Amino acid sequence: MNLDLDDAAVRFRDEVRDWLAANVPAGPLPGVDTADGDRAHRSWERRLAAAGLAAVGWPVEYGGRAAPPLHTLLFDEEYHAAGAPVRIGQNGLFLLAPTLLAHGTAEQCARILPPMARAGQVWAQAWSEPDAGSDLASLRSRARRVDGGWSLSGQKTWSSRAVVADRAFGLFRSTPGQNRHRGLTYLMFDLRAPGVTVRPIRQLDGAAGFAEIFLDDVFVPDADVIGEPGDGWRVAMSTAAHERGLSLRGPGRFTAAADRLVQLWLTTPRSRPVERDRVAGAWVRARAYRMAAYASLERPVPPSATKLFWSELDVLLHETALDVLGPLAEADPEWTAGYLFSLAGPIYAGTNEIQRDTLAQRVLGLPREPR
Amino acid sequence: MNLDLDDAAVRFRDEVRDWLAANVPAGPLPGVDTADGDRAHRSWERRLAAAGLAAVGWPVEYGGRAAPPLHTLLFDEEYHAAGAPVRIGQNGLFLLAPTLLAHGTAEQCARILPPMARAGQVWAQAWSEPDAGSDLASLRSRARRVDGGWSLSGQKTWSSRAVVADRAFGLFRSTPGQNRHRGLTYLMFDLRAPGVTVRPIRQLDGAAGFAEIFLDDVFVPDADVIGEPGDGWRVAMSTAAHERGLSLRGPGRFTAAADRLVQLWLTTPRSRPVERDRVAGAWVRARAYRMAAYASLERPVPPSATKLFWSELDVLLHETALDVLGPLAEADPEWTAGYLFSLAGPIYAGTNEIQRDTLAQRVLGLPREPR
Amino acid sequence: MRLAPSTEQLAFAAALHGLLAAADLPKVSTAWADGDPGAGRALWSALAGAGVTGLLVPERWGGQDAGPDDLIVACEELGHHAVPGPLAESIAAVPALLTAAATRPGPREWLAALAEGRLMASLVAPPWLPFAADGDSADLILVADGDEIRQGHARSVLPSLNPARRLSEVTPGELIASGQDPGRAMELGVLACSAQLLGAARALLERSVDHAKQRAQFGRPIGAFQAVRHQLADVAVAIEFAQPLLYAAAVALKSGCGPLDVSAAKVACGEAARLAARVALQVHGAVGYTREHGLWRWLGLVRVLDLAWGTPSWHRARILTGLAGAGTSVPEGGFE
Amino acid sequence: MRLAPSTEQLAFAAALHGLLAAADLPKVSTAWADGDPGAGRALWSALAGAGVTGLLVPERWGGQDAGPDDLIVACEELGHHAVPGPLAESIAAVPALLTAAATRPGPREWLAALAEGRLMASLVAPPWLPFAADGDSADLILVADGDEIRQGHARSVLPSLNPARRLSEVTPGELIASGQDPGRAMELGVLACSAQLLGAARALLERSVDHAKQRAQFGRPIGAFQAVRHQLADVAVAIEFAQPLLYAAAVALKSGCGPLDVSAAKVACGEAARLAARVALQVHGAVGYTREHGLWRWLGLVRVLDLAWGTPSWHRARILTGLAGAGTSVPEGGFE
Repeated sequence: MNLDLDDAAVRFRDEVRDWLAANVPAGPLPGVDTADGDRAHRSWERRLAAAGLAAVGWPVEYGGRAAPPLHTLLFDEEYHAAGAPVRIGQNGLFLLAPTLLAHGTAEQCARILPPMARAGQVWAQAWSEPDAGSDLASLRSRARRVDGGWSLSGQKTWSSRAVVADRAFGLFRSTPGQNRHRGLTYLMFDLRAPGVTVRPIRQLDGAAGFAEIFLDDVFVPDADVIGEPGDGWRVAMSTAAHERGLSLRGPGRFTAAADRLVQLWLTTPRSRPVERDRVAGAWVRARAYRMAAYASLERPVPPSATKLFWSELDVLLHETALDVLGPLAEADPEWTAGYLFSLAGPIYAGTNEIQRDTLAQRVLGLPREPR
Repeated sequence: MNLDLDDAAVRFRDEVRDWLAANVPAGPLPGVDTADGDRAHRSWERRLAAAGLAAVGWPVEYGGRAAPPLHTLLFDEEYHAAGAPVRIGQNGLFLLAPTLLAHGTAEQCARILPPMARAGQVWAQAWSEPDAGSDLASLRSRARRVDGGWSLSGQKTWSSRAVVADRAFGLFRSTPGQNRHRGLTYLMFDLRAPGVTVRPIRQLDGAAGFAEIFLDDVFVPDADVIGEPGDGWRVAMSTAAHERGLSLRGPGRFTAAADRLVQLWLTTPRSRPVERDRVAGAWVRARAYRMAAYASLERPVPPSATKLFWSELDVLLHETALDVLGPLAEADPEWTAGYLFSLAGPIYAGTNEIQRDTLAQRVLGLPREPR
Repeated sequence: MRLAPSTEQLAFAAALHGLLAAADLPKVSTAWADGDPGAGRALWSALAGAGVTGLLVPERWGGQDAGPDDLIVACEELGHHAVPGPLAESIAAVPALLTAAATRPGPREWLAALAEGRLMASLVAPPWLPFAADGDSADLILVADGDEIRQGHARSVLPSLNPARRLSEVTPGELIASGQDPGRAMELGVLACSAQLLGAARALLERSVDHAKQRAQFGRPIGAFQAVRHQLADVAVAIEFAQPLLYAAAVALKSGCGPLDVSAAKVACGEAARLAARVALQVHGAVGYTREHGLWRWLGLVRVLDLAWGTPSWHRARILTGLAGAGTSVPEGGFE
Repeated sequence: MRLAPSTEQLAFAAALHGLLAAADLPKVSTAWADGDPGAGRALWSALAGAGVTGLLVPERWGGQDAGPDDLIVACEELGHHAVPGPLAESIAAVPALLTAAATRPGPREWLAALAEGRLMASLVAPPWLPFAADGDSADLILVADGDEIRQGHARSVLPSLNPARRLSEVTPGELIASGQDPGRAMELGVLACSAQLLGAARALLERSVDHAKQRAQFGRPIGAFQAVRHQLADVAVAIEFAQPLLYAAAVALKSGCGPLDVSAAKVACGEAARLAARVALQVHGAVGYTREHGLWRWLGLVRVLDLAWGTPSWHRARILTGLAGAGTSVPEGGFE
């Protein structure tokens, strides 16, 4: 057991730290789901890409550095510690890209990843449907075979970033007779194509963070199928593992928030000892998540456990911060925004109830519940 | 809304308080599951009965005072506040007696209740079986029709007080063909009758608090069936409501423990603010349980909610006390004994998992889980 | 010995429920959140007609001169329907403060206007209430600081975590009264706030149960899954055992004492409401996270009211101080 | 960068597991609880043969001179099998204390005897360790108070919440060393205790999962019910994320620093173990509450070790003191 960084890792971390110190905007950018914010965030991504920092773990030919996973982890920590902007391209970078690198063709990777890294294309997810939430396998949106490709019809919902995104990826039922996990195909489609309607949905905080997508005979060429037609569930589950796991939620977000929470507690005039316990507890958990990330470089952590842990940690961090702030909390824009965002964590990317079932079955080997 | 006691209630409370102050033994009695303890506790019950305090709510002819439910509540509070001995007759007093008063014949009440009040007879429960715990309706012990009565065979387990008790009550399958809730009969039997073997089971704390009961052709006269043969489930469920509800666990036990916890916390040299939150929280819950008991005189509280609340409260009270005591906790006999006892609360009288299902279905009207 | 509402109180609650159920609260709240208090003020007038706004106003100024027990019956309904506005302020604390200062004409006029529903009042009372809730639409803002009551003047509007609540920073102005102990008025505010929280908890549970019965996944209503039904059962238990504390606090305040019971009620009602809110969102899933669905009206209300009128931490400290007996104070932080 | 055991460490753990699985621990523990330490002492000799008792003893006195990383590998297995005895004392803290005092012949002899398994040692270190665990069967009791180490003499035996643990009150005697900072020795004790807790948590989870697969009610294994499986999932998550903190603490101690990481490990391993114990009992039901079933061996161990070697509260305070930076101390009670 040895935590020392090798020289290459130290050099990389220092490079990232210096670059961020020199480049992170002083104030917050406009909201990512507004037109101004869209421009500002894409521009920020281009600067990251120009510095070779958009996706350091990717192969060099797609805009990465072929850096080892440790460097991705170090980048994540430095990025959040520096308070750098939210990644507008995160759905593509952290969810679609790993799927493409695992299941996509070389042509797809070469065509899609470089513009993704420069935020020339921003991606949305298109998984859930009105009647297929926790029970994703009951989805009904269809992909019908047509000349040279597929025609998509149906309705997707809770699609984050769909309001500003250029393209989307998701699962569609391509073999009408087949049920549940069978006969699904993983496809990418253009959100500006004819037949696509995007309806923004206002969230608790008033922002339009997600949307419904209505698809009416939307053409998708064969080149935009990932993996084999009909094999979509298996392909998608590898994305799901990324979504639940460390790719989407690196430890940096939580360690940075835990450090802010400790500072808040230390500097609150009448520090509340009742919250002391929870402040220390939240810090310990954020540290645990960080150490688990390092440990996962050698021994993978089950994605269901990761999802449960980070989502509950995020709620704990923000609930505790509000309690430390007391009656001043409601007027604190930063912590309240983080709080509202944290509340979504136990719901999206597979509810925590589903994660517990998955963990019980796959990790603990407990019998499946009769359904 | 009005909490003032009427004159009769005040007089009664004062009588109980004075009597207890003059009569409660100075030191603790020997353990109730030992021979010495058995004698001492039965002797204490006789003194209570002589003072007319064994069961104040019962009809006068059976040894009670026909006092209103409020008086039973006041007695319970005074009893625990005075630190009086555990009631060796509690299974009979709080579980069997309400069933007899509701479903028994006058002959049964007249024959059974007076000796119960004087602890001339101590009762054990005989519900669970090795394969029928949470799923009580799957019980298999049989009652076979014989001349003038029934013959019992089978095995009961987790029978508290069975080691020292004289008699027991429980459910037996009297119609072999019928399944689950049907064809069960509620019977009382003599633990010293031929064919009965009682095997003590050592608990966590080393004491033999419960036992297995093996029944091999044990004769029970018709006079000892409660309610109609075959109608046992319905009769038993009224006992279950008592067991889960306020009859078995009056608020006195918890308010007394909460007061002791607050005193412990106040007098611990280095009072721990982290525990402050939980100490206050536990006190609030004990108070809530007390107020709910008063409120229940006008509006019944669902027994499942009551069971969930008192069992979790008892664990909270004792876990908190151990944490306040810190490294001294393990050598504190009183709090550790209470702690171990509290851990059984979420298990017996229907596990808390079963209670949540019951509450969801009966109180909230949620659909039953497919079984 | 009574710890339950009387027949008259049950009828009052039912009437109020009818009024509020017919009032299109989602629309009222959305407009209120967008800075348009018109519909909310109309509802305020209707509540005055039902006798709500004048509950604590003495009869000679047109009020009901009612007790804390009537107050919680009303406030539980208001919380149940997530009525926006500075309710614990206008209905509970401010009338009590003004009544104590009613030797002067101003307070008397305000009391009459409160009872008639012409006036809606807010309150600043540091450190409990650092901002005036809905100070931009309130006709009167009081500032209670120590034993002085002043009139306050709203400055900027701050956004709140609760979208249907608009906070104002306030500059203290003219002296209204001094030498008055605001204690009882503040206890009444805490009580009203606790009742709102309990009512909100109940509404959140009801909506969640309805959703769990209707929403199907994996071929059955999600309420058939233990993962869902057990969370809802825990909420029901928390509500079941918070309610008697609320009633006991009202009884205690009625007989002129009761800080211990008021604090216990605030802690328990806040806990029940926070649990109900977390579970409601989890049971609803993404749909509960939208503005289109009505859940947001209770979610923000609960999180904010739990920290207002004394944080749970403050109330716990007060309980232990009370239990420690004369001469011992348990500071918010415990002993060191 | 490594936060996982090496191949050698995995082999060491496997060997230890084999030894303990063959040792009939239920019998050893029952006898130990009844005051008959014979079988426990025989096991102690076997552990010496496996190199456990001399892990922290310098090589020149017959030990392994191993590091904190080897220590946690061993102690996790000991906790996994609920081995009775003063383990964190004998294996971690006492050898470190004696090594610092090894300029004198007594401590050197004790070190050699520890490594050979001839000696089992206990420790009193107020306020963390007010009693000597298993002081009646220990051959040596040290008392660490401030910068003085004395030999201690056992007085009466007190019952413990953990039946397989016999506490002695101790009278301090001869001075063994003074002017030594016991800090590092105590950190090693905390680390060993944390590893025991994590091992115990893992064992409790494994046994509970097995039980949930085998025990049937309502016509199916109880592990098919969400009410059961979700509790077990939460235990698995707690263990999964406590383990990296334990490893990180060992790494930090190895490089000579690490109070923050040691405290984090103690808090997290204790939380995981307490949760595992509560869930294990609930999943087992009444059978887990009996002495006949083996669960009692872990239940008592966990509850007691969580409060030993610094309470969770103490460790949390130390973490915040460390984070507050130079010159600021966060007392156990927070600021007032």
